[in-house]
Amino acid sequence: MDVLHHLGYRTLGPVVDAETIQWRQVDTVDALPTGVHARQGAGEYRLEVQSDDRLFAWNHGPQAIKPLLFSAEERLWRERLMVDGQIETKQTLPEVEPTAIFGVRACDLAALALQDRHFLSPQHPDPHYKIRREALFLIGIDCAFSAATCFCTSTGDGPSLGEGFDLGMAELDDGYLFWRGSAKGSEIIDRLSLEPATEAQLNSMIQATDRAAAQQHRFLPGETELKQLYDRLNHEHWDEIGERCLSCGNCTAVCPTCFCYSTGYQRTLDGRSAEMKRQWDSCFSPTHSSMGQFMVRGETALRYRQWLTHKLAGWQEQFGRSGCVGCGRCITWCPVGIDLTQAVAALLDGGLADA
Amino acid sequence: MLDAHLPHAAVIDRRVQESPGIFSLRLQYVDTHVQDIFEFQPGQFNMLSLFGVGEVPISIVSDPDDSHFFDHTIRVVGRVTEALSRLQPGDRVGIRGPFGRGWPMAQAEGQDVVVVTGGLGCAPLVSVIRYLLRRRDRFGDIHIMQGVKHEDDLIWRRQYEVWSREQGVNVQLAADMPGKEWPWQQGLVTELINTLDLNLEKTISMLCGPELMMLAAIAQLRDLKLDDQRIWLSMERNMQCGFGQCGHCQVGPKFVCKDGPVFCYSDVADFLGAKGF
Amino acid sequence: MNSTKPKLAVHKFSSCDGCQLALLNLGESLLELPKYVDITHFAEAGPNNPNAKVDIALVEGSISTPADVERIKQVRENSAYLIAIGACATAGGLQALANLADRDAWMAAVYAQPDAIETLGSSSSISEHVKVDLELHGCPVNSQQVIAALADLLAGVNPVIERQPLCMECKRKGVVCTMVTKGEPCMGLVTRAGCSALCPSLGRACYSCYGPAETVNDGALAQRLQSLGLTPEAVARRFLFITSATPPFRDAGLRLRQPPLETDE
Amino acid sequence: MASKREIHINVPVLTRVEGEGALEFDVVHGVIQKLNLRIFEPPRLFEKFVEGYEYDQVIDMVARICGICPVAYQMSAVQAFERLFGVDPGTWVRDMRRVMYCGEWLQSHALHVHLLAAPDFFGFESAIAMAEKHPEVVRRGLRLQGLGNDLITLFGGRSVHPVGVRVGGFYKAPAQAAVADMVKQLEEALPQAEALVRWCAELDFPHDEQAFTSVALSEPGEYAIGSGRLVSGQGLDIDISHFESHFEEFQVPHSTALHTQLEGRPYLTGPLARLNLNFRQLPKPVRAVMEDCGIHFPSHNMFHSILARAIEIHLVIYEALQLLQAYERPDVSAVQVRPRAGTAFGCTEAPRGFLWHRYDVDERGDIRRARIVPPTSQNQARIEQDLCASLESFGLDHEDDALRQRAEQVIRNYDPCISCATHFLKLKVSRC
Ligand SMILES: Cc1cc2nc3c(=O)[nH]c(=O)nc-3n(C[C@H](O)[C@H](O)[C@H](O)COP(=O)(O)OP(=O)(O)OC[C@H]3O[C@@H](n4cnc5c(N)ncnc54)[C@H](O)[C@@H]3O)c2cc1C
Ligand code: SF4
Ligand code: SF4
Ligand code: SF4
Repeated sequence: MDVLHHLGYRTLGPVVDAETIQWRQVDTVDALPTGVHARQGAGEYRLEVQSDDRLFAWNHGPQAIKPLLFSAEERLWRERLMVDGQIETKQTLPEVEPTAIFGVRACDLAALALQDRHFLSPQHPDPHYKIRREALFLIGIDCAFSAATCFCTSTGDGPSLGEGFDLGMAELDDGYLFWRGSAKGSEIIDRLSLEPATEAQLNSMIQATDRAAAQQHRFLPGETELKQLYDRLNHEHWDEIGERCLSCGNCTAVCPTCFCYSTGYQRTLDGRSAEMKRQWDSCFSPTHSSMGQFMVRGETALRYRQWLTHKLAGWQEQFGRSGCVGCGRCITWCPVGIDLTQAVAALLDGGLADA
Repeated sequence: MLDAHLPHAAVIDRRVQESPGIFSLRLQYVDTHVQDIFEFQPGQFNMLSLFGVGEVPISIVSDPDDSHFFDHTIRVVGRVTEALSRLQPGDRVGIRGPFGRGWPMAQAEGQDVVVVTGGLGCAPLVSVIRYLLRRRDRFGDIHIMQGVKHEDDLIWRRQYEVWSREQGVNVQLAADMPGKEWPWQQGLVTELINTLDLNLEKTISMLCGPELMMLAAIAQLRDLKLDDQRIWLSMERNMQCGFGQCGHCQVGPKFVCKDGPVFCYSDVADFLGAKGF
Repeated sequence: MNSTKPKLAVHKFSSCDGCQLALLNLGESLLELPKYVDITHFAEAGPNNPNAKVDIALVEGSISTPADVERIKQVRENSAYLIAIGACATAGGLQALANLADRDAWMAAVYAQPDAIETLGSSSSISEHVKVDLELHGCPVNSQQVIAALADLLAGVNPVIERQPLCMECKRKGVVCTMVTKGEPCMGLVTRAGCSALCPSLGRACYSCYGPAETVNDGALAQRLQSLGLTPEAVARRFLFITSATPPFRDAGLRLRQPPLETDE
Repeated sequence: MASKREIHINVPVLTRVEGEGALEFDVVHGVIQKLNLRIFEPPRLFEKFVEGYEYDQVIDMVARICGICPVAYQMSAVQAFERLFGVDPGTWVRDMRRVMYCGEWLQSHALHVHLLAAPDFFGFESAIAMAEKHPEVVRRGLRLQGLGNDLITLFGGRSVHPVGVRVGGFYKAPAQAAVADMVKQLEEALPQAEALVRWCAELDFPHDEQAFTSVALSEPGEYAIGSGRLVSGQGLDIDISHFESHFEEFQVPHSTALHTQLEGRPYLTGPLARLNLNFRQLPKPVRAVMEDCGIHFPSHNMFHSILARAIEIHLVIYEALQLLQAYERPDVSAVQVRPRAGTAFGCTEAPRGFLWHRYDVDERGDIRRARIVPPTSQNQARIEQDLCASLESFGLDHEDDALRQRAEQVIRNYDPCISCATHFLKLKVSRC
């Protein structure tokens, strides 16, 4: 961490806050919680402290990196009405500090890559996102355990780190392994006097992620199958979910790849200045599909169908892959425990019978 | 290209009340440099923002070759459009744009063009009609079919009369509720399509209006055996950004704002008219 | 004095005055307000012309006496734009719990001579009696929402209405779900956003002082709350709380209170 | 009755009191015959609403009785349940509740002194009007009021119907940084509060000495706010659970608010009563400023209520500062609670006087029956008594307008929060 501080980075690491693991500023390794495991289930998240002294035994908290880049609420520009009737418009870009994050998971990185593709599209790169993205230094970590809600093996995004990190890391019983992920990461490695990893250590690293993979019991079918969700638009299972779903939008808010936002002005009482704000939106919110008096998706079942078909099928056309990275957050944080892997299984069951 | 993320100020040069609920604004960028580099295709739209009130997607209806001004025709339906309707020449709005894919004008070269519109759906196509007429020799016959609910809803009535006198231009108008002075058809615009004698190898159709009307028109055109590839339509969905980022306007895997708003029917056939898309 | 300023009145009906405080607590902005509006009536702050014609009326409180019914009609007639503020004015308030009970018995329990007190026997929202142009929810309303609405009206545009559920606001604030982490019986799932997710940010369950969201799937929520160990009656109490008179919550609560169907055993 | 002169003074709504009410009196031969403070806020029946609800829900319900003093309602209720359940939430919770309560006194008193009462002394219709001539005074008031709100918000998320208090403690302890920021603000406010006391001491008070009994809570070690025994200037000294054997509530035909009497006689509760009984317990620096201004308690001039409020403003800022300076964020902000059946009594000093609660609770902690005695209903009989005396000593031959103004000013001394007493004012004088 000192090396990072020395290079001017603010360091974020896992901290227990509000009964969850969250990324907060941590300045010393001692500040990291030890032995904390996150038990996750459909609609349930509990931290448990075990006797091991692992720092990264938890899988993940309520949010991935999304809020740090795609801010939940932010001002896009400010307008001022001048006395001569002119309107002065100023873009308001965030001021950011270089930020290093410890303990980024493979699924988080896969999601980040997808958000990059969306927000940094060559035609319209988002300036707010871009500034924050460029200030990021990512220290990824292999998952040695899986939560009951994880299914990254089936989406191919985990549990071991793929790409997208600056520095890779694995937590073993007897220490840590580090490896380079980028030129910036190499620079850090070079400054640390690390010993080369032994064969045994490498083996136990692989064993750890294998064990994590074996712990997973949820899965999503392959992308070709997922595309068939579009052939199931009239399946009765949508209505069954519609009965249970509260249209609360939690699943979209915690999903590391969901990107919908809405914009709106806020004006001052004197009527002389106004700000354009944007905030996270969700395909579950009533305004999302609103065309004035008419709502394209008035019913909850239609909103859930929009979410699932878009995430798993629509993304494939839009971004070349499904929008799910297997983190399972939407399962954990759905207050009523709706599970997309079960929904998909039910919807695709029986081949293309209703196509 | 203009910055898609920040509005540029434009000043209202002229305001025309087309009908009780519809008005047009002729706009010009305050910054002349911006005006110079602003160019668009027929069918594209702008995000129009009113200081402190809101931002709405509105099609550009002027001719793309008109380099000094651009026009918007707007119907008052709610919060923002109502506030826009109170603006007067000299007032300012913010413009981000142009956005989206316009009409397939290149593909239409040498073809007969059937333009079917309903209600204010005519707006995105007026630009097309003007475009076609200015370049009359590059296109075949032009069929203009416009439907309105009520006679009074018809705007640009004189325009239609002028157009109908042009060589090779067939104008047909239908009103659900025509008045006494209505020289055209009574009924639905889609019923007019049956009367067409299309050259299936050399016709392109462009539709714009309420989705139910477009669906009915598409059904008619397909009945006449016009190929799906030759049917184009313009769609509307809730839009916040205009360039495929906010996620609101998706229809299936398509973003209406950037993959559209003008689509080839075959690209959206699966979702058009499907409840929830 | 500029007489072209829009005129504003603040009226009170049956309430705790907390929503008016949303104005009185504005601090220095309260002194700004007269720059843009003429406050013609605001009894609690001084100006007292209840019958003046105004451009904007803010109405706090619920309707609960025959005199209230007459007065709100008068207020409506005198006001070009009427905003109902707070849970009492938009939903009848906590005191609408009386609608569910035997009011006479209640009155008798509290007052020795209940007949001396004139009431309607119910507490109802403003919109049940007159046309309301805008409803601002919350118990109490939050000042920013009132100011935002006034700012829009002064600019001549309709105010924007909050239509999302509390969960969205909660997540945007980075607040962690108390139901998922602690099994708290949170009503945020069916509650209208607007409070900045106050309760969850203090680690407690939302008790829905902003009232029902646009989409209320009460059956799914009730089931979930029961799976957390609440009795149907305890779930009913959560619907029948601050905004018990709103149809979605009233119906949900009463459904839960229905006696179980008798079986022939 | 040859000299019969009939005068009606009718003030449709007495402004600048929270709530709605009317005053009527008959004058016969220069003597008040009958005087009625009519309170006709529609009855809200809160005591019945809470029946069948859970004890923690009651905390959020009773807050809704009054938007000006929700904390007081929450604190009395919390105290009742904790006493019954045998819960001791410890000194941290006790101290922080006192700080939060200080916030409410500050908010309520500053609102009353500046926005409601001061315009009377300077002859303005409202504080907004007064702000044009005396902007600094009104601004100071709004700032202090704002600080009070911020103090409540620190613990409760918002100042009206805060959501942070629970039986056993708080839902969440404020962050260290937020408290540090608050300490800074309190430090800045302290001299303003001092200036306020000095400013108030210079006000031109009518001389209006009356005989009345003061009742307030009293604690041995501190100026009582959130707990204590009920004491009076006449020797009453009881545990709060014995309230009902000494105080009697009854309905009067002209009001929906119940009246309360102590041993059959009107009494005073509120800031003036508190200072009369407890001024010796004011912290030294607060007493020093008070004495420096030549202010002496006990006082039997009801117009000194405004002074009492100013002193209490000074007190609460001082106290909050003391308690927050040493703030350390605890790991847990509430203790475990296990409900128990029985009768729960709670009593704390709301800004306007003591607020007494009783709940009959079943073994699950659900409420069977409740009784709530708010300060305004307690003061009603006293207000009527005061009005008679004050108006007579002011002189009943004054013009109607003057009479009405004086009556309003007298009533405002009590800061009647009519919402609480079920809970509003018109003036009607018949002179014969
Ligand atoms: C690509 C495109 C081109 C358009 N071109 C024109 C045009 O040339 N002339 C014209 O009058 N109108 C046009 N519209 C429709 C216009 O955008 C809406 O009428 C406008 O957004 C309504 O806003 P409002 O605040 O006045 O109405 P409200 O009813 O108050 O609308 C509230 C919100 O709902 C959404 N909304 C409502 N109606 C529509 C709609 N039809 N389409 C999309 N979102 C909607 C918007 O987000 C709006 O802010 C176009 C829409 C799209 C998508
Ligand atoms: S859809 Fe669910 S599992 Fe997939 S990435 Fe989003 S939150 Fe994670
Ligand atoms: S699936 Fe769950 S989290 Fe998503 S909107 Fe429905 S109830 Fe909320
Ligand atoms: S979280 Fe719920 S109960 Fe709490 S303040 Fe917000 S709306 Fe009211």
